[in-house]
Amino acid sequence: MATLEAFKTDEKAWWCPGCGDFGVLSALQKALADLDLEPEKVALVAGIGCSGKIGNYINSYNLHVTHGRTLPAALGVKLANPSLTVIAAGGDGDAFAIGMSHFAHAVRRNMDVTYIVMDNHIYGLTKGQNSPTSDPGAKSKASPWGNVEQPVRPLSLAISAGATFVAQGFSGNPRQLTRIIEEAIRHRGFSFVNAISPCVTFNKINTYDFYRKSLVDLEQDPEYRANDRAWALRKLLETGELVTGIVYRDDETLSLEERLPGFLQAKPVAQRTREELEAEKARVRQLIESYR
Amino acid sequence: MATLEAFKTDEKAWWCPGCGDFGVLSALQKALADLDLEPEKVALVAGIGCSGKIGNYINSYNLHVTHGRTLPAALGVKLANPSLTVIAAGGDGDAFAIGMSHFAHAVRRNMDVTYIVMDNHIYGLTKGQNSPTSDPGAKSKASPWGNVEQPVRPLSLAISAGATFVAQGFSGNPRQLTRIIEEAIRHRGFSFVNAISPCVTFNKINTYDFYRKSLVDLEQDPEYRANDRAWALRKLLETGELVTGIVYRDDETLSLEERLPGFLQAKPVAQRTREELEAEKARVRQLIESYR
Amino acid sequence: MAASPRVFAWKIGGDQGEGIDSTGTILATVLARAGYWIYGYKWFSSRIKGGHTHFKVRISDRPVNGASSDTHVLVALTQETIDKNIDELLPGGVVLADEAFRPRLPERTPAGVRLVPIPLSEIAKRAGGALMRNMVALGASAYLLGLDLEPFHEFVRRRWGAKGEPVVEANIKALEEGYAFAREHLPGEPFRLPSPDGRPKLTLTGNQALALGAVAAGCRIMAGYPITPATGIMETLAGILPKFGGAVLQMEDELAAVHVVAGAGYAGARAMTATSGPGISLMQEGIGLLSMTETPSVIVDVQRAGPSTGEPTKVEQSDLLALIHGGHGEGPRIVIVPSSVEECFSDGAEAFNLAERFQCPVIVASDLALGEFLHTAEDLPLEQVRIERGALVEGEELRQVGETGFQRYAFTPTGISPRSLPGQPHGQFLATGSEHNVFGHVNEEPENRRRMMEKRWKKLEAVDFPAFTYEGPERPDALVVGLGYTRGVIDEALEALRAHGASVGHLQVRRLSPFPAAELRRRLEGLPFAFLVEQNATGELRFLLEAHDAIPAGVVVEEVHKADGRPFVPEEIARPVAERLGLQGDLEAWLRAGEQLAPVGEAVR
Amino acid sequence: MAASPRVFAWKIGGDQGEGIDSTGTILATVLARAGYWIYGYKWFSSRIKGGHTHFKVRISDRPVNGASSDTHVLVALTQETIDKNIDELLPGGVVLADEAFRPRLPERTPAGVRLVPIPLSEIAKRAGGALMRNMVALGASAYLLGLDLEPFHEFVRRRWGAKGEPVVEANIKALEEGYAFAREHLPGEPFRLPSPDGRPKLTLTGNQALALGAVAAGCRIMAGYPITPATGIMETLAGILPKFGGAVLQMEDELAAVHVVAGAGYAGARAMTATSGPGISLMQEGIGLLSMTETPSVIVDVQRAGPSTGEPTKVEQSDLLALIHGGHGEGPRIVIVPSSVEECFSDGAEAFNLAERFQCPVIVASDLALGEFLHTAEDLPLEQVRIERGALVEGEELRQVGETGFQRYAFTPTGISPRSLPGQPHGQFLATGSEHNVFGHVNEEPENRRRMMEKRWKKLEAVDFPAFTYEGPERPDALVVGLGYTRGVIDEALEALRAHGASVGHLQVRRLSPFPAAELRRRLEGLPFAFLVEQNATGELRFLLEAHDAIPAGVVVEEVHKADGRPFVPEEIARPVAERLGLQGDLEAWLRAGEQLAPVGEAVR
Ligand SMILES: Cc1ncc(C[n+]2csc(CCOP(=O)(O)OP(=O)(O)O)c2C)c(N)n1
Ligand SMILES: Cc1ncc(C[n+]2csc(CCOP(=O)(O)OP(=O)(O)O)c2C)c(N)n1
Ligand code: SF4
Ligand code: SF4
Ligand SMILES: [Mg+2]
Ligand SMILES: [Mg+2]
Repeated sequence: MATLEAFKTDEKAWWCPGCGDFGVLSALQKALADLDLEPEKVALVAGIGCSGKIGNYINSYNLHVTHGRTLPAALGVKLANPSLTVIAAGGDGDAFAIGMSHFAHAVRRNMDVTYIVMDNHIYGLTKGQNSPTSDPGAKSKASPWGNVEQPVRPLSLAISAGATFVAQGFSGNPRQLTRIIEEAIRHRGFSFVNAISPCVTFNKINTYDFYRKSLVDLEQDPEYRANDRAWALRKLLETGELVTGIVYRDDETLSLEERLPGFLQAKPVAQRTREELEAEKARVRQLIESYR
Repeated sequence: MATLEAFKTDEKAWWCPGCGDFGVLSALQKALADLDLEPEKVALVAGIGCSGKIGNYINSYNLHVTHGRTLPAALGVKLANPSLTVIAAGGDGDAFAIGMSHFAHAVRRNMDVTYIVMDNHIYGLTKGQNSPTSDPGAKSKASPWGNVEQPVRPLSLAISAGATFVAQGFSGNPRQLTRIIEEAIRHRGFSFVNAISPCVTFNKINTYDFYRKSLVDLEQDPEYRANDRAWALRKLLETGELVTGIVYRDDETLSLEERLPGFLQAKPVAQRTREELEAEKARVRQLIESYR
Repeated sequence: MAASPRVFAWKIGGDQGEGIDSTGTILATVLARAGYWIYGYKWFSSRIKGGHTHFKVRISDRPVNGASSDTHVLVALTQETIDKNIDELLPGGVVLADEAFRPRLPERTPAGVRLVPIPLSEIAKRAGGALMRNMVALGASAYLLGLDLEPFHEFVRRRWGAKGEPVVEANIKALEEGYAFAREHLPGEPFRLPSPDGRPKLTLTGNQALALGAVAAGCRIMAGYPITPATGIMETLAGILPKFGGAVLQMEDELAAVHVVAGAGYAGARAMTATSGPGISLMQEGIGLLSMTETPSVIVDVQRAGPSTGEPTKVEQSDLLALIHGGHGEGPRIVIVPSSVEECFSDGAEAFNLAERFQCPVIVASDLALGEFLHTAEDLPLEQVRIERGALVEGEELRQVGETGFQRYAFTPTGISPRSLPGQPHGQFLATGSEHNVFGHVNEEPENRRRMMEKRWKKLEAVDFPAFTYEGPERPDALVVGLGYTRGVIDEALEALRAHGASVGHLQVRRLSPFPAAELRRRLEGLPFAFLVEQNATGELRFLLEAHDAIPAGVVVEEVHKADGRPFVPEEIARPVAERLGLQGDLEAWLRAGEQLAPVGEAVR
Repeated sequence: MAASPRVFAWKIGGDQGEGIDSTGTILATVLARAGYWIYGYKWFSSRIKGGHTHFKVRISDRPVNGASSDTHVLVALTQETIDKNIDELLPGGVVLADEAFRPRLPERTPAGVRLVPIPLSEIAKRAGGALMRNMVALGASAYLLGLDLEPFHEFVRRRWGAKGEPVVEANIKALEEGYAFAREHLPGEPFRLPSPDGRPKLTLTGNQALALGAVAAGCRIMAGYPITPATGIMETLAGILPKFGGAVLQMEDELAAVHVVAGAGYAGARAMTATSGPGISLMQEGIGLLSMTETPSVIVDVQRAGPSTGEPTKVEQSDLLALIHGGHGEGPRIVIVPSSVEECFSDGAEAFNLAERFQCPVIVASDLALGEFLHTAEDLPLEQVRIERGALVEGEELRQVGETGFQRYAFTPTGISPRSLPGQPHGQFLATGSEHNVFGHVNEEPENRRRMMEKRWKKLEAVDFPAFTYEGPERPDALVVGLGYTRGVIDEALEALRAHGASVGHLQVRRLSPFPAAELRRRLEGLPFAFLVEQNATGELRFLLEAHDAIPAGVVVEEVHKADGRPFVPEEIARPVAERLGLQGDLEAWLRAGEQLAPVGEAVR
């Protein structure tokens, strides 16, 4: 039984004091401990960005990939060994700019991976350029006259693309965020958690204060039902996605692994020993002969 | 005044007899002629695929790029010379697999480019693998046990991502397709036309017959109003996107070029002569001095 | 009866999408089952229907593994086929053409070539429809080549049995009618093929062989994205891996594909991707990640003609430098080059051992000719496949590590560090593309950086994959150096040269990275003359040899390289070497003589 | 009063995110305005706050363009700063440290170095808040360096004037209090800097200079994606281009960015992108398209330490091979290498001329040291910028072409074909990444292919961009060869060597593709000894020289290459060359003597 301590490391986090990412890290660690997972059975794939450093501070198997490619890599880990709990995490730039295509495809592929986007509406590590979730008009050194693009709406986008689990949490509300992450990990299939995680250094618009004032807990809405797609989309439109909670979930759709023929019935490929692979080799004779 | 003939070339189209792409080509040519455009003022950026060959058969300025990158290239053309009519065209693989990210970003960027996706629910040129729009369960040599992924729904996706013009036409209904393309080109901002264009060689599911039976003309619906986002999304969900017509349009939102500070007021950068650029050089002295 | 040529060449040509490819494949397969060695070579373009295509089957009683510029029998389904291929016909050759298009021979037709019109379309209609035309042509060809029809029938039953009796019968009828027509109307006796050894051969492409090798080596995850000419690998594995509890994922692009491999390799699976040029360009960043995180991984590049989209259906060997040096920064990669269908198989297997032993990306540089053309093989070296998983660390060792943390990137004399797999207790570590210390923690201290760079490169020093294969006398007067698909072509060229008394050696480069400079230098030392054969415009192999100082002083090096999309044929190699060596005798005549139908004109009376 | 050293080195160190960078920049800017030459060098890492960082300003009365390992004054905001940098302190040097952290000198502190604690935080709080600490330190430094405060005040007014009087006043107060404290409490007289020429210098980074060059050359479209250390180019242009009716687009990734350039270049704009290693890897496919479609385009690579994410904030020159050969297939590219801030400007301009004249992608291979570190310049060569648009075809010519179609890819003696721009009547053509004929139509005929490959490569033969710069005697005893940022460091090293009587030459490579093999060979011919300096692990420049056979027989070549993230300092070059030349005299002493505060201990009594 792993404790919260088991998921911590000695390494001092490199984030700015007050950075939202601290809250996401501890919510994740808490969720893993609450779910009684063992550190060695958790694989975390992180992207590039301030957020992407999350894997440096958690005691699990960590793979820190190139910018934007967490989801394909996480898919690879999961395919190699479906017995692992696989988490992908990265920033809003990582997810919705350079990684946008993988995000949309992961959603429709529905592999059993939990994706935590640490959304600060900015490029933190490269010092404050606008990201795809930045507000219209937001100024940055790379857009001194203000952002001319409409922001990506990650929650609606995910739902429209066919996501089976879509939630939003806030680093300033660790208890709720922890619960959401736990549910996400439990979900069989692709679960997307947009974790609002303010950048205290570069983002002077989307601050803790701003969110404390504007976020509403969707689950408190009397009409709330987690599996009502149309309602969720309407609410998101109305609120400009300033909500928290599990916005939508669909527990019926099979995960990718379940749909792959014969896949989950077999021993995880990464666990096959040299001897087992040698033994499987014998079956290749037949395949070769089929070309004769 | 350009005639339809003006947009034709001598080159014999390389498509299989009966391929849906013929219909898209002639609808596009007709639309350009109807709009009284001159061939030299039209720039067509095409992707890689059977569909991507469209640029080989039309008398205009044609740029045939790498797989999936039509939209950034079209943006480049437009920025260089906003006086051109810029069309991007490519297949469903080009658009929604390798090009997915650019698609989502073009939508929110809203540059004044018309994007025609020739959607045959298959990878034609590489000989019949499933594409992101292929039906669930569809078999191909690369997925002999059937497609395990949920299809991308391009129309809802575009609307959710903030598109200002979303339409679907059918190569089997050239008159309607022509009208749609005309409207799309007239639209000030990013216009997305999903042109259903059956692959008669590899796709035995999504055939002309199938579409003739299942497509409904959304514009004939008594409740139809082109600018009702929620209604459009609901209809698309109900019909599995088996609709034609202009699904959604928003003529209020400014295009990217209109939002770029000072951009449209200036002479198109591609039209500036050597002499004009030399003259602009003088203004650089001040910039240099600002570092002193 | 005509004399039997050394290699007999049958070719069929017509419009793309008309089954040219599969007709050739049927003939090749039937012949290979009968014990012939064959080589099936196609010329095609990036379009699905229309446009000229042709497929040549070269047939012999000993291994034949390359293209040629000679044809004995040309089956023409269009006039374009005749016009584009007539120069290849040898005296005594026959053009079997569909009467329907009123075939005619152009003026420049080589002497002694006969046109034999035959109502293919008409017979086909009778047999069951226009689609049967190729089967009629096959039947007629069977007669012309002196072959029994029964093996063709058997093929039809195996291939189309599942489609029901009527389909089978129509095909058999078409074959028979074609055969009968030819027997009745063709003048003279049929040709005589060399007699085969009777041992059925495997008929397959390099892509198929490579996929089989990967399966044999325990590859269970494949992530790909369709691209000519690499798709065959994904498609072959898609039919196989699910039966082994594995999976093939068609991803959204090559960026995704290579990162699936990164994740799977990290987690302990033997995983691969396969692509061609444009895909390799997209994967460069991901390959760098694999080098930096020391993740075992296999990437296949079935090269095609570039740059950019280039010529997707044409052969070229022009990614060599990009495969070794194409990534930003300096990350070690192993690059190996198969040069036969057997080596496609064994490299497809061995790549996984190299990947796990040296904990780095291994690139197999195949090419379109190897990957897509039909080869025969006696067998594939399955029994030689060994599985070596490298420095995987045991549970017990990890337990001892305990709380202090596992040094995944420990400094060792070989540079190779112990590797734990997710799931193993106490083995947790960070694998990052950022510079890191022995634990994997990000670390930019100059001294750590220096040692880590050194460690990663150090590993390659022990790579023991063969540098090259060599065949010939110890001290030949000329050494011909090739890589990839050119092996078979060079073999034929050297046979001609040797028949004229030349002392020639054949070196086929098998490893490009780490570049075997010392081994090559040693082999070249003291030789008067080396002749490089590579299919590209700039001479990339030459570039590498020079850069690594692998050419000893005194060795004269000439080269033939081209990038016109056509595979090399033996005379392009034999001719310049013969000239250089001042060979006596009529090489030209020999090159063709062996394939000639002697005496001219007798073949078809 | 202390003697004035040749180059005076002031350094400030502390935690990242505490304004270290801008404090250094202020000092540098103020000094440059006063006419000093400065070089501002920073050590930082990929994190926003925390972690040690330092910024060194080297100050001289003549050009200084490289790092050094000496420091005269160290301003320490943390104990870590002292511990990590103390070895650099020269005898007579001073450590000015915030009293607040109770600074102490470690045992290994060089002799003659004084610690001067000063209550920075305390004074700052009085002046207007903790944030003022750096300004207090600057004020104290100003006193210590014998500088007037007025220029600092002026800087404050210019920089913060818009923020209102209170901000300005607080800063000025902090400066003054720091100055006053130092004057009162520091023993002895201040240092004496060399006297400047009084002509205000430009203070800027290579990135800024390159952006200005691009603007001067008419670049009006920039598409980028943020990445260290290239972001500065995008950010600089973002502030400028809209004023010129142009635009800067921050794209979704580098794939998009390079294709915007392709589209804009095709349509006739002067367009560029700028990135660093990982972005270059992603752009490889797009660059191939640019080669194949012959589209003028400019790509800047501000190199950083790789492979993979590597060390984003550390200097390296390890993309050279990838920039030339990284794409699949063989597409011509021009690659040039600036090696000073002035050349960043002129190359940033000239790249556009090359791109349009040779109709191909032009890559400017800059590096982190050039791109991010602060340089001074007398001026930037704006007046020398000429705009040459290459073979643009005129309307009249096109009208004559009329209906037959415009041959965009016509074969010409130079390989350069006339180019039409969208919008021009009769100029319509297809630009495709597939092989094509003179009209741009897709065409895979072998002969057409051969000629097109030849044509594209032919173009490069006429590239007249300088191969290298050379400075030194015609026949030096040793030739030092560098590229990129190393110019300034080599200059200093050679000054030391020459002071000891060595005859040394300095060659800085300016063009990598087409590789100037003949020119380099000619320059090297007959020299006894060449010494290569490059910042990478494998010796990429050496590799290129070998591959192109640019090293004449008999020239002994040695090299120093390293990839530890630290820029070269003069002694790393001077020392081995001196050894090789068997130089007499105490080079070591000289190297430091020029920078020493003589007599030791007098500086601060
Ligand atoms: C291919 C590539 N392009 C660009 C970069 C530079 N880069 C590093 S982090 C980052 C974006 C960071 O933004 P985000 O993903 O939102 O993470 P945050 O720092 O805000 O947590 C970028 C562009 C890179 N590392 N790789
Ligand atoms: C980077 C890259 N990957 C793969 C390919 C191979 N390829 C060519 S066309 C194509 C997909 C074609 O599908 P689609 O876009 O739907 O076009 P269609 O042929 O169906 O019209 C692919 C994968 C390529 N050219 N470039
Ligand atoms: S820069 Fe922003 S996102 Fe990055 S660590 Fe600091 S507060 Fe967090
Ligand atoms: S393969 Fe399909 S998409 Fe391609 S040309 Fe033929 S019918 Fe059209
Ligand atoms: Mg962010
Ligand atoms: Mg398609």
